Amino acid sequence: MINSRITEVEKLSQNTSTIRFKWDQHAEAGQFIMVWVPGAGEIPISLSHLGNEKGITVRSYGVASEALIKKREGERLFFRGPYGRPFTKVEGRKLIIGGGSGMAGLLPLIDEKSHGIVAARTKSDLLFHDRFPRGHVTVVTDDGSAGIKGLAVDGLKGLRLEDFDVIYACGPEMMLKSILDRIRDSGVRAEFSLERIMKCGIGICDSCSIDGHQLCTEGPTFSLEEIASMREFGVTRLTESGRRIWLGKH
Amino acid sequence: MINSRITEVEKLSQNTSTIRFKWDQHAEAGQFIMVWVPGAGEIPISLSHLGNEKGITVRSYGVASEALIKKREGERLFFRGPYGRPFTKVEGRKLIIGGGSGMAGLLPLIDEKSHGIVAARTKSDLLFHDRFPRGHVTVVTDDGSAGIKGLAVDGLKGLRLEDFDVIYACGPEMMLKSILDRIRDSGVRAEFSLERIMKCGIGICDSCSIDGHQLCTEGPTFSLEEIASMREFGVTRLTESGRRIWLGKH
Amino acid sequence: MGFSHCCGELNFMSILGTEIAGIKLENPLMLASGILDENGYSMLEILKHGAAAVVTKSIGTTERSGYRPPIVVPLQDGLINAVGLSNPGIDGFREEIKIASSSGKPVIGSIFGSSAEEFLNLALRMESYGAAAVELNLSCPHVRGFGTEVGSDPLLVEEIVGLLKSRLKIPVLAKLSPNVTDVVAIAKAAEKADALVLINTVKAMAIDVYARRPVLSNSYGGLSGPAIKNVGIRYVYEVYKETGKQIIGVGGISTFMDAAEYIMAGSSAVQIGTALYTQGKGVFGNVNRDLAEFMEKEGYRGIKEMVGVAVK
Amino acid sequence: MGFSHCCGELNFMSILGTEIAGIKLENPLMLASGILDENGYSMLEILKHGAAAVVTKSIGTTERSGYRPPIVVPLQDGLINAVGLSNPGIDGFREEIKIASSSGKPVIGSIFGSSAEEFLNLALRMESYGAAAVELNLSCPHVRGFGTEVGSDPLLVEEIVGLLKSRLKIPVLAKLSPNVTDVVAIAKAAEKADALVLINTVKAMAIDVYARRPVLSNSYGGLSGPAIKNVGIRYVYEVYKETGKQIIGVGGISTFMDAAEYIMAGSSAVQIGTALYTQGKGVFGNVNRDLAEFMEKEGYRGIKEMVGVAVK
Ligand SMILES: Cc1cc2nc3c(=O)[nH]c(=O)nc-3n(C[C@H](O)[C@H](O)[C@H](O)COP(=O)(O)OP(=O)(O)OC[C@H]3O[C@@H](n4cnc5c(N)ncnc54)[C@H](O)[C@@H]3O)c2cc1C
Ligand SMILES: Cc1cc2nc3c(=O)[nH]c(=O)nc-3n(C[C@H](O)[C@H](O)[C@H](O)COP(=O)(O)OP(=O)(O)OC[C@H]3O[C@@H](n4cnc5c(N)ncnc54)[C@H](O)[C@@H]3O)c2cc1C
Ligand SMILES: Cc1cc2nc3c(=O)[nH]c(=O)nc-3n(C[C@H](O)[C@H](O)[C@H](O)COP(=O)(O)O)c2cc1C
Ligand SMILES: Cc1cc2nc3c(=O)[nH]c(=O)nc-3n(C[C@H](O)[C@H](O)[C@H](O)COP(=O)(O)O)c2cc1C
Ligand code: FES
Ligand code: FES
Repeated sequence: MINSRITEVEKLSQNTSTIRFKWDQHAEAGQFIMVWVPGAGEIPISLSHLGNEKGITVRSYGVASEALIKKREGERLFFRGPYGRPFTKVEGRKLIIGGGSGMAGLLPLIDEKSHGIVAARTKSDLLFHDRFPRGHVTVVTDDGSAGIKGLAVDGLKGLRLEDFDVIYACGPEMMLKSILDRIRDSGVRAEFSLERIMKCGIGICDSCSIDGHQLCTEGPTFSLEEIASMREFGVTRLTESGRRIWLGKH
Repeated sequence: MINSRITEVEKLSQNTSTIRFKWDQHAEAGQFIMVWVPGAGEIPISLSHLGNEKGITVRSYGVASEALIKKREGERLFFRGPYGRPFTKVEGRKLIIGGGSGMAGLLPLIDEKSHGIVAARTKSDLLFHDRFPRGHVTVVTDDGSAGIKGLAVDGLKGLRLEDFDVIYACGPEMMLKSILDRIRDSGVRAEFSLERIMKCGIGICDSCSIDGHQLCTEGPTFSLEEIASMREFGVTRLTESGRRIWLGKH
Repeated sequence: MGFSHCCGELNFMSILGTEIAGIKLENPLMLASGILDENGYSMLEILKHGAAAVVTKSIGTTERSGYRPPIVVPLQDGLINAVGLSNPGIDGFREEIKIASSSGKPVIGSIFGSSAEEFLNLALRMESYGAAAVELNLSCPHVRGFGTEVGSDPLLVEEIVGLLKSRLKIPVLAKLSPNVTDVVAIAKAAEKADALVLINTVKAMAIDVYARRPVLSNSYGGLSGPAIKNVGIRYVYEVYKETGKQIIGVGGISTFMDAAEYIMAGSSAVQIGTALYTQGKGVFGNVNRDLAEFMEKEGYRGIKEMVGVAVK
Repeated sequence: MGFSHCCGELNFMSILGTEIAGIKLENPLMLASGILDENGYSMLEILKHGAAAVVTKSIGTTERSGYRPPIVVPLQDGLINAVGLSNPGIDGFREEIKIASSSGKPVIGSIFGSSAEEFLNLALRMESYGAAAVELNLSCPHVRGFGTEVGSDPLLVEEIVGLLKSRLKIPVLAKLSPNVTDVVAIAKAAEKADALVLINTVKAMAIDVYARRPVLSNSYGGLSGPAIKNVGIRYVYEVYKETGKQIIGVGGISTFMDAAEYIMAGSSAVQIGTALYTQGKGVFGNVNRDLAEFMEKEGYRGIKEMVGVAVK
């Protein structure tokens, strides 16, 4: 297990913080680390800040993430990684679509030629919508408390897909599914970062698998074509115990 | 365990053969390998030939060495190594003193500026006395069947130690002891290769130790000064079981 | 890394073919229980990469979430895991067997329980799902002799194996634990099994000295990978020599040499687990290719000729 | 490599000092039994390199040559050995203890036997030679329960330890084998010992696939080194937790982190063996230096504060 002293904790909202720490290790956008909070658990978290002083941006959902955002400067961060296949770097105009805490792993991709669609349940859950070039972000909320009222896919309405060289997206699977269905025939290059339960992070426990591919080693990023060929995507996944459930039905 | 097909077996005498085999590994004069003869045992044997086609020269004393000299071209040689601290390379005139099969490990040191003292119990046991420059070898046998009748140390009589830049010697401990006593005040640089029981070859079993130094890792070559400081040299050693015996008394 | 598709047909079949407990295998490599075998699609993918058969994750009677992560500690030369027997329960596993079986290759159902009756019920279900055999994971905690495992009680092992053999049509494989004083006694207790599987993981623990506590949420775990290879070789050799039973070797295999070592110690087939972490799925193709080459060079005409040759 | 002389005085004494079975140690590192401790001069040299104490090779009643080489198989991450308890017999060992004791540091006599009486006789001799303690190697073959070891029979262990404690003035250390089903039962049987030593080697075997046979002349051997470190940690942790006894940890230690892990699992001192092969004698100096630095940075004022901190 690697450990590093936390250099800074920036509270972004009630339940979301960015934790910075020194880690002299090459890593790329889309990769993640397994963060261990002794006594609380170990969870996969994307690197939201690359470079020598790395960062993660964590939203508290439960035991481990809650314990994590309570960490303070000077405390140790325990983790292993970096793991996973990064997003492919593509030159040109990027469309970046993030739902909820899914924006965390997309942050390093944002540049002056990016346009963003940032979606969340409600205004206070919006993440990193302020990091896009002025005028180049579409905000969408379920409850309409900010931006368009609707789903992430609705943020696509005003945009011409042909204007973009690549689309990167990360968020809940049903959000990605609706985006996939909308863009699959457009011919635009796209990569999505998927989410599943991840217990080991190293390709052996099978908790994160989709269609025989382990998110932790062969993903979490996959191309549009790869995802379109998956029988399980948007349809079914295994729970913590390994029970197969159907998405959207529970 | 490394293995290599034997490329050649050269019979040097009734009970001594040189076995050649390909092994692409840097090694230096004075180093040895642990040769495993499946079913017969594992024994330390000096490298008598360096370069890409290595060689060992083995005299049969017992079970393992006897099985070894019976090996034929095309059979596999099993071994591990190279082990041990090599002789220090010294430019200039060398005096090389070998007793019995002790000459095997000295062979790679012989060059056109060397003089040899080759000692053995009897004529047929002499090894590599024919590899020195013409006229530059003194032969000594216990029984006088060839050369001077006497011990290796007697071969020193006609020689001026000051003529040599370095002395290298290998042979039975009591032979080395008498040489040490004869040359220790001469000021000539000297290194001896010692012999003890060697069971592991990697510095853990303690069977080859002398004064706390393991022949297999810190030797088998030692400088005159190192040897002169040893309380056990020429005095005492442990048997296979670890029983301390006094040399020359058993 | 990457979304690799795989390897075409293997052409080593004739030389690599083997048989274990009456099951024909196109090569001696199987996926070990607990590694990428919870989801049917994952098993399919492993079979595509060259495994001749897969063993499922160990399945019990009721659904279990397993332990909270950390459930693995990657080490220099191995891995400690404490997954905690997470499984959907036997009722929820039919679908996965069905998906994996669509490959046409043998899918072996691993089961765990703490009594003979429980093992029997699970085994009958596996049989009804189409499993080619059942593998008994005898390493779960044992209620009667707490602290130890089901597999360390010879009487219980004999009872379980005996009952299953009397009621099942498919072969029964008994997977033994290395955490016992006398493995031969256990192997003899499992004598009625069609084959023995050796070894499960070796009990171990890792402490993080900066966190000042064990890393695994369960504290204790099982060591697998290269670190235990020579422990496994010893168990296979000893049990083969003392019982002559058919054996499937498992523990630390990641190269053809490891596989050959296990076969020469007495294994008719071998399983691979942890090497999926260190080598990726390509390990099946690589080991098959290198093993076939080794066998040809060394003059073996089939796996059978190699089984147990080192045992004296 | 080379004829290294050694390391000057260590300045970590105050922070590294520890105590085990009433014996004061200037640091927690001891030489493990069987490694460079047959010849008194070798033990002296190890003490010069920073070990606080040495344990001798295990000595029996009569002289034994041990097995024919190969007696070791070096592995990637460890070593398998089958030295075969070569030893000069207790009569022939007085001199070596004397040589080693000239260091002024504790020399602990390791002994093996197959009955309580034999252990007692050996122990009394060790005491008379000036040994600071005896360490009981309970891993030799057991006649009553053949195949297994003396140390897997709780009644025999209890008898041996009990007898020795009633007759010796010097402390008794019981070294336990990891090759048992239930180590806690054995540890409890050895309860009267002043401290427990955990672990001895793990049974293992290596086969050379080209020679088609086991490498060791004895076929079976014991695995040591990094491969068994996490197995040792588990044993120390479990026994410390269940018995609270003083423990000396051993198995795969080659860095300060390994030593710290053992200490946090419940060891009051540790032993180092195989690392002498991979790291050389400098390992004692290095581990002492790095451990002292670690302790200072982490705010420990002494070894005692670290003992068992990971045990919950
Ligand atoms: C590759 C990858 C990268 C990730 N990167 C980030 C990141 O950068 N920032 C971040 O905040 N999170 C990220 N996550 C999600 C994060 O791992 C989970 O939020 C975390 O595992 C929750 O653990 P916990 O112990 O706090 O919650 P638990 O106690 O395990 O769960 C509490 C409840 O919340 C639900 N829940 C847990 N996670 C989520 C989720 N992500 N969305 C919705 N509901 C959830 C659970 O089902 C449960 O009902 C990532 C996940 C993956 C797979
Ligand atoms: C560093 C080193 C390098 C060596 N290099 C060579 C070499 O290049 N060529 C070579 O032929 N030998 C060499 N030897 C010696 C060789 O290792 C032994 O001859 C061998 O171990 C004997 O093993 P065995 O099984 O054949 O005899 P065993 O069956 O073990 O012994 C048979 C009998 O011979 C005696 N004996 C064994 N070895 C010797 C010996 N060397 N001298 C006198 N009596 C002995 C034994 O004490 C015993 O009585 C070297 C030894 C060392 C330590
Ligand atoms: C993550 C993980 C999970 C495992 N789960 C099981 C299991 O459910 N049932 C079982 O019998 N063995 C299980 N094992 C043990 C393996 O099947 C195998 O016996 C062991 O790992 C040694 O093989 P390896 O070194 O090739 O991994 C598991 C091993 C690992 C690493
Ligand atoms: C070559 C060798 C010989 C050993 N001989 C003995 C012995 O005589 N008595 C004993 O109790 N343990 C013996 N051991 C076991 C060690 O003392 C130690 O318990 C084990 O090697 C684990 O520690 P390590 O990994 O640091 O070597 C021996 C180990 C080795 C490698
Ligand atoms: S998290 Fe275990 S396989 Fe991906
Ligand atoms: S031969 Fe074992 S220490 Fe040298």
